[in-house]
This record gives sequence, structure tokens and C-alpha cells, in this order.
Amino acid sequence: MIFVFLLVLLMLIAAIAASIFKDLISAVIAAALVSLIAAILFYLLQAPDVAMAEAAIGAALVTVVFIIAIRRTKRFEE
Amino acid sequence: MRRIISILLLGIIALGITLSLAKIPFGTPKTKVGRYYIDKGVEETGATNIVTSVVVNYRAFDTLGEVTVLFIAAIGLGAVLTTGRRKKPERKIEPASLVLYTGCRFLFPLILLFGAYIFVHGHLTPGGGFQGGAIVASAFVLTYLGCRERRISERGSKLAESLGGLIFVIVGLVGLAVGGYFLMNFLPKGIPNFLFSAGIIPILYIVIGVKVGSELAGIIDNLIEESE
Amino acid sequence: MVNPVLLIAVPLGLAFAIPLFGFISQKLEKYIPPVAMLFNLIVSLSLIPKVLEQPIVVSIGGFPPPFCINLVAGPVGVLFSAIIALVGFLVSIYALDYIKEGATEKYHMLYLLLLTGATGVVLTGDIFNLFVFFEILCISSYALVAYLGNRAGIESAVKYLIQGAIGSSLVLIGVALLYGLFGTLNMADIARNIDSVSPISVFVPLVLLITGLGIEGAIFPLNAWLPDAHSSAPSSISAILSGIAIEVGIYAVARVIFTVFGASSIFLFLVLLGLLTLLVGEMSAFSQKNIKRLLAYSSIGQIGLIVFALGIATSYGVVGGLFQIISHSLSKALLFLAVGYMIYRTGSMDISTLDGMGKRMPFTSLAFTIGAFSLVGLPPFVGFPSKFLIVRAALAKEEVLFTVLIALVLLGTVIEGAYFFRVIQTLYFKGKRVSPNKREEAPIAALIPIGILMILIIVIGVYPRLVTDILNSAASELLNRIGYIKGVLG
Amino acid sequence: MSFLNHYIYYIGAFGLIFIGLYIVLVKHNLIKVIIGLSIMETGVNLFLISIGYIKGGTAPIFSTPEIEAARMVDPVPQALVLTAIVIGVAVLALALSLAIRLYQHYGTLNLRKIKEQRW
Repeated sequence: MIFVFLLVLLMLIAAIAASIFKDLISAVIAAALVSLIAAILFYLLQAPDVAMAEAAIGAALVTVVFIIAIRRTKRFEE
Repeated sequence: MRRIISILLLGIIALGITLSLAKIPFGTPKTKVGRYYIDKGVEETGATNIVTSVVVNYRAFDTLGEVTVLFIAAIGLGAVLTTGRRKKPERKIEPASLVLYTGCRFLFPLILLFGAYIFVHGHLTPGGGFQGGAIVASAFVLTYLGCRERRISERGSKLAESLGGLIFVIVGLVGLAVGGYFLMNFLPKGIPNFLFSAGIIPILYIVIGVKVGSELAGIIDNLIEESE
Repeated sequence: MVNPVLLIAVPLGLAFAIPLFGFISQKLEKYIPPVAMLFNLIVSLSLIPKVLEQPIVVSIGGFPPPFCINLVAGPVGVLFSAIIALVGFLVSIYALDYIKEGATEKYHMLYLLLLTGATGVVLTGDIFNLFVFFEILCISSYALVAYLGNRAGIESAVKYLIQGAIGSSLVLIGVALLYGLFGTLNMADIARNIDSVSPISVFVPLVLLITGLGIEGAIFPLNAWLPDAHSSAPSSISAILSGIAIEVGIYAVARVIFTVFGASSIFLFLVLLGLLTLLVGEMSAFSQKNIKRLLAYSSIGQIGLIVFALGIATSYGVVGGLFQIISHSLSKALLFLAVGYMIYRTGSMDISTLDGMGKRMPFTSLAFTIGAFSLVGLPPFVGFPSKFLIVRAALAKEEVLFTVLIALVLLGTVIEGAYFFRVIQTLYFKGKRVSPNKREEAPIAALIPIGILMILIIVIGVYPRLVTDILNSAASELLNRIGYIKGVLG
Repeated sequence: MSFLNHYIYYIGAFGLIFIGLYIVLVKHNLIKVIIGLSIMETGVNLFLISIGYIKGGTAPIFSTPEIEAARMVDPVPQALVLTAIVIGVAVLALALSLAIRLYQHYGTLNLRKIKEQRW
């Protein structure tokens, strides 16, 4: 139980970090961490299908797409 | 100013949702539709993974819509990025090191195989067309990043996308012609827990896997182009 | 009997097949959308007589209703799908010649998928399925708004996308709450159980759904995206967005309020919201110098009128609202199509550059005039009976409040008349004389749909009886929840 | 503590939704806004899944014969979330492609600055 509590806390901290970071790459990595922890929570909630989809799509591919887009635009928030 | 208003707005929404949530206690069974699927799913669809039977049989129409959404995103992205595109300057591609090149050459078919395994076994084990498709797409991402070469032909991916969608609709229409219901599971259900079971579910999941894989790979291909 | 699922499956299949046709011949692609929409129009019209007797409920996958997705082709659904198919068909003929630049193949696919999504929204009987089709509609319209790829298009598409994405997340939270409360996603099944839960916990999903769907329906505080998006899209797409997309949004809001929740307590709120939307829209339209923005703001005003009429929630009121939807679809589509080639000829969207158009493009200008008169509500055009019905519905309430409100609505109409008159004056009575041989009429592929729309506006305006049957039974479907629930669940 | 025990998943889900919504409403950078949308999406998905959970439940897969159907968690929210994840990716990809084009036109991603130098 305490494990879940820590995971949720970490997830929320990562989400707040994603909103604070001025460096967009760091923000994207933080958002990817949110997705990854969400995937673990999905697994704990007995949803292995969704956990796989979230890990493969939400954490991996979305991050790649974000990073490509940031490379083609600007890295730092103004 | 904007910050304060936003926080105030969020507070009101939070209060309202808490009121509503009090009626939805966590961790207790409360659904009748879900119960029906668990009790009857294996018998009616032949898939042992109930989530798959819901996604590809009971709620297959949603899945058709969702595949369409991804299709729209892929062509919309193409339309947005191609209009007014200037002539591509010749890119200088730094060749990848031998180890990296051989490594990803070696991994590429393995990842493809793994993705295919995931979507072929969608009705038996966790996973299915979307997860498998995403893994297939990540194999292509690997070749872009590792081998620095394009593995996907535009014509091929276009063909895969439209044929995939078309087969999905046609399978549905065959169900309509045979049994009177769109997307009816008209093939024999077979014995649960065998690869060749569950009627149209494996067919649809293979179609979805190929389609999702080529669409996601196409999206990344479109974005990465002329990015240097 | 024709299965209503074909209305969705056939256009969807054809849209997927467009690239395959493209392998055969590039010229073939643009003829697919008209063919698909013609099919839909014929099927919808052939369904009308059956639907008037009894709504057709078909399940998808062959399981009994609450356990699978079902389509409900009642009078409302078939009415809307017929409008979508009609306007979609005419606009796709217009687009044959109008769309020349850019990735035309992608334009035609997105266009057909947008209309398929709209058809799916109006036919489905499942709340999550409604969300999925709504996403199809929204995402293809984001892409189409950005189709021209210029600064204005991209910026308005971004704005539209952000607001639309927030809206769809809210809808999804609402759907999740409903599922948690009732354990089912079938709209009829939810409607049957809605009274078993305390009103306060049902109120939150209701608000979330109305807010989320209302963003696409452009109800007052949620319509910031509309003027930009409608004015910077290609004109054929503006016609579809104004003539179909926002009406479908209004349909979804109405379906949720009337059928799913039966929320009679918020009807007055709806009336006031509609009036506010109307006044804001008409007043902003009055001060516009850009012709397409003027039309976009006028759409907001018309949406306000529709919401106002639906909020009256009597039989007259709902009939008036639905009639107004028909009249707005036809008239606004006509206006955008007419304006499209005027802008094409002058190269500017400024109203003042349109002077002398009455001589240069007489037929198109006539079409614009008819569309404008119809929107204002002059007889013998289709806008007249619909506005008349709304006024009668408000007066039939026999309350002082409604009499005051309808006076304000008429004030809005007067403003509308004023700015349309200004444009018509510019078209005909300003500018230098152009010798008759300097005519630059729009090409024939554009004139055919414009002509058909003009004929329809006049014919329905003169014989409103053509549509009253379907409108009456559509109104009773919306007002009679018990009938809907019985029809679906037996 | 028992409150936390019961509602920790809901708190996590709505925490994500609110942080995401806050980012979307307050931030000016378009990419940041899109990150906010994706966080919000994840929150909604987590909420849907936790609605379907049953205490001590098992995944809805009959992988071995001895699994009892009575303790399986609800499969429907899982199916809905699979759909929602894919829709989310689609919106995200389209949004990012628009962001790239926006940057090509305006040279910035700051929505406030873009509003100032309008067409």
C-alpha cells in the first residue's frame, strides 16, 4: 500500500515538474515519467492490456514525437 | 490574474467532482455490463482475454472509429506538413557507427516479430493490435535513429493503411450479409485458449496491428523528414 | 429494409479506399465524396417513411442492446443524416473545381471522414461511441482548417485544437462518471436509471458533458475558436463547419439534455444562454469588415437562436429549433459557397472590395442575396417559417418573460438584417459600372450546387409542409424520453 | 489513513487532470500546453481504470482454468481506455505538427506573442 502511495506521489511530483521546467526536453521527460508510473499503476489495477498500451504508446512513442517536434522548433520556453 | 482565475475555476470543478465521486466508491463491483461480458464473453466470442473480446467484438464499432481517428491524424499531419513545403535541401547524414548499425539491423526483425506476436495473440494474452502496432512502429523508429536510413516506403505504408481500414469495414459488411448484424462474429469460435479460435477477432487484430503500426511509423516519418 | 449502419460503413469504406483509387487514377479521387454522399442521401430519404412509424434500432455485433453498441435511426437521426448528406453532397460537387492546391487527395479523404463522423454522432445510441465519432468530426476539422497552411489557418487551427481537446477531455470525464454511476454506456439504459441517483451527483456529469460538447456547438462562452476557424478555412470547409459541424454539436447537447438526463430544470438556463449567444453573435457580426468573419459571427447568432428555441422545450419550440437548423444549414452553406468564388475573384476578404459584384458575378450575387434574406427570415424563403415558428412558440408560453425575450430575439434579427443589407448594398449599388461582357461568373461545378441550394431554400420556404411531418415526429422523439427508452430497450 | 487507502488512485487521477488543466490554462508556450493536454489525458485514463477496479481482483483474462470469474475486474473501462489512449496520440501528433508549422510561420511558440503579431 505504501508502495502505491509513493508511486502516486512521485507521479504528481513529476507532473508538477513538467509544468515548472523551462527546458522543454526536461519537461517532456518528466511527462514520460508520469506516463510510465501511470502504466505501473494500470498494472497494479489489474489492467495489463492498458499498461502495455500506455508504456508502448504513452511513454515511448509520444516522447519520441515530442522530442522530434522540439528539435524542429525551440528547446527553451520563453 | 489568469493564474488566480484558473485556480479558482479548478477549485469549483474539484468540489463538484468530489460530490459526484462520493457515489462511486473505489474497489467495489458496480457494473452490470461488465459482469455480463465476464460471464458470457468466452462462450459468446471465444476469446479468453475479455478485454479483447470487448474491444474487438462487443464494442468493435468504437475500435473502427478509433482506427479512423488515427488514420485521420496520419493524413491530417501529412496535409499540414506538406502544404507549402519548400524544396528539401540535400541532407548530410552522418553515417552511424558499425556497432550501432549492425546492432539495430539485427534488432529490427526481432522487434517486428515481437510486435507481430503481440497482436496475433491478442485474444489469448494481454496485448493486441494497438500494443503490437506501437511496437512495430518503434522498430521503425529504431532504424531511423540507429541506422539513419528510411525503411518505410510511402507507397507501402499508404497501401497498408487503406487496405487495413478497408478490410475492417469489409469484415463488418460480410457479417451484415451473413448474419444480419454489422461486425458480427460470423466465423466459428473454435476452442478457447487456442491460437485459431475466436472467429474474426484475430483477423481484426492483425489488421489493426498492421494499420496502427504503419500509421504510427508514417507519423514519425513525416515529422522527422527535413528535420535536420 | 436498408440497414442504417450502411450510412456510416459505406462512406468510411470509400474514404479508406480513396488512396487505392488514387493508384488507378489521380482524377478519380475527387469523385468519391460526391458518390458516397449521394448514396447516403438516397438511403436517408428512403428511410424516412419507415422511421416516421417507428424508430429503427440496430445492434452492431448481434448482441442485445445494453451489451453492445446500437444505432438508433429515429426521426431526429435520419433528419440530421439527410441534412448532412445533402449539404455534404452539394459542397463536394462545389469542391470538384474549387480545391486545386495542396494535397487534394488528403483533402477529399478528410472531408469524407468529417461527414462520416457527423453521421455517426447523430445515429449512435451509445455515449462513448458518440465521443469517438465526435473525435472523428473534430480531428478532421482541425486538419481541414489548417489545410491552406497559411499563417491564419495554422493559428486558428491551433486555437481550435486546444479548446476542442480540453472539451473532449471533459466529455470523457463525464462519460467516466456516468459509467461509474450506472455501469452502462447505452444512452437509453442510462436514461432509464437516471432518476435512481441523487440529482446532485448527476449534475456534475451533465455540466461536464454540456461544456465539452458545447465547445463544438459554439454556445456562448465557449465559442472563441469559431470566428477564426470558420474564416480561415477554405470556403467549402467553412460551409461544412457552419452548416453541419456546429449543428451536430448542438444535436449532441440536445440529445444529452433531453434524452439522457431529462434535465427539465435547466431549460430556462438554456433559453437565456441561447439569447446571450444570439445577441453577442449578431452584435459582433455587425462591426466586421471581413466578409467571412461576418458570416462566422452570424453563425454564432443563429446557433443562439436554435439553442433558444430548443430551450423553450414545448412541441412548437423544438420543431422551430429543428426547422431553424435546416434553414441555417442550407442558407449558411449557400452564403459561404457564394462568397468563396467572390473572394477567389477579388483576392480579398474585405467587404468593401466586393463592390460591383452584382454585375461581375450576377448569379453568385443573387445566391448571396437569397441566402442572406433567408437567414434574416424574409418570406418566401426557408428562414421565414422557421423563425415564425420560434416566435409563435415563445408567445404560446404566455409568460411575460418569454414575450420580453422574443422581443430581444427580434432585435437581434433586426441587427442581422442591417449588416446583411449593408453587404448586399455593396454588391449591387456601389462601385463603378462594369460592362456586361466583363462577367466572371463562377465555374459550372460551383453554380450547380449553388443553384440547387437556392431552389431548395425557396421550395421549402413556400411549402414548409414538405418537412413538417419529419420535424413533428423528431420533436416528439426529443421530448418523449419514455418512448425513446422503450424503443431501444423494448 | 483509511481515506487515503480508499481514494489514493482517485487522488492521483484527479491530481493529474488538474495539473494538466492548469498547464493548459496558464502556460503560454504551445509545446507546454500540449504536454499539459497529454498529462490530463493520462489522468482521465487512470480515473477510468480505477472506476473498474475491484478489491483483490484479477485481470479479466482466463489464462488458467482455476481463475474465478467473480473476482475479475471490470473489462469495459479497460477497453474504453485503450480507445482513449489511441485517440490521445492522434490529437497529440496533429497538435505537434501544427506547432511545427506555427513555428515556421511566426518564429516563436509563445501563444501570447503570436496573438500580438496577428495576420
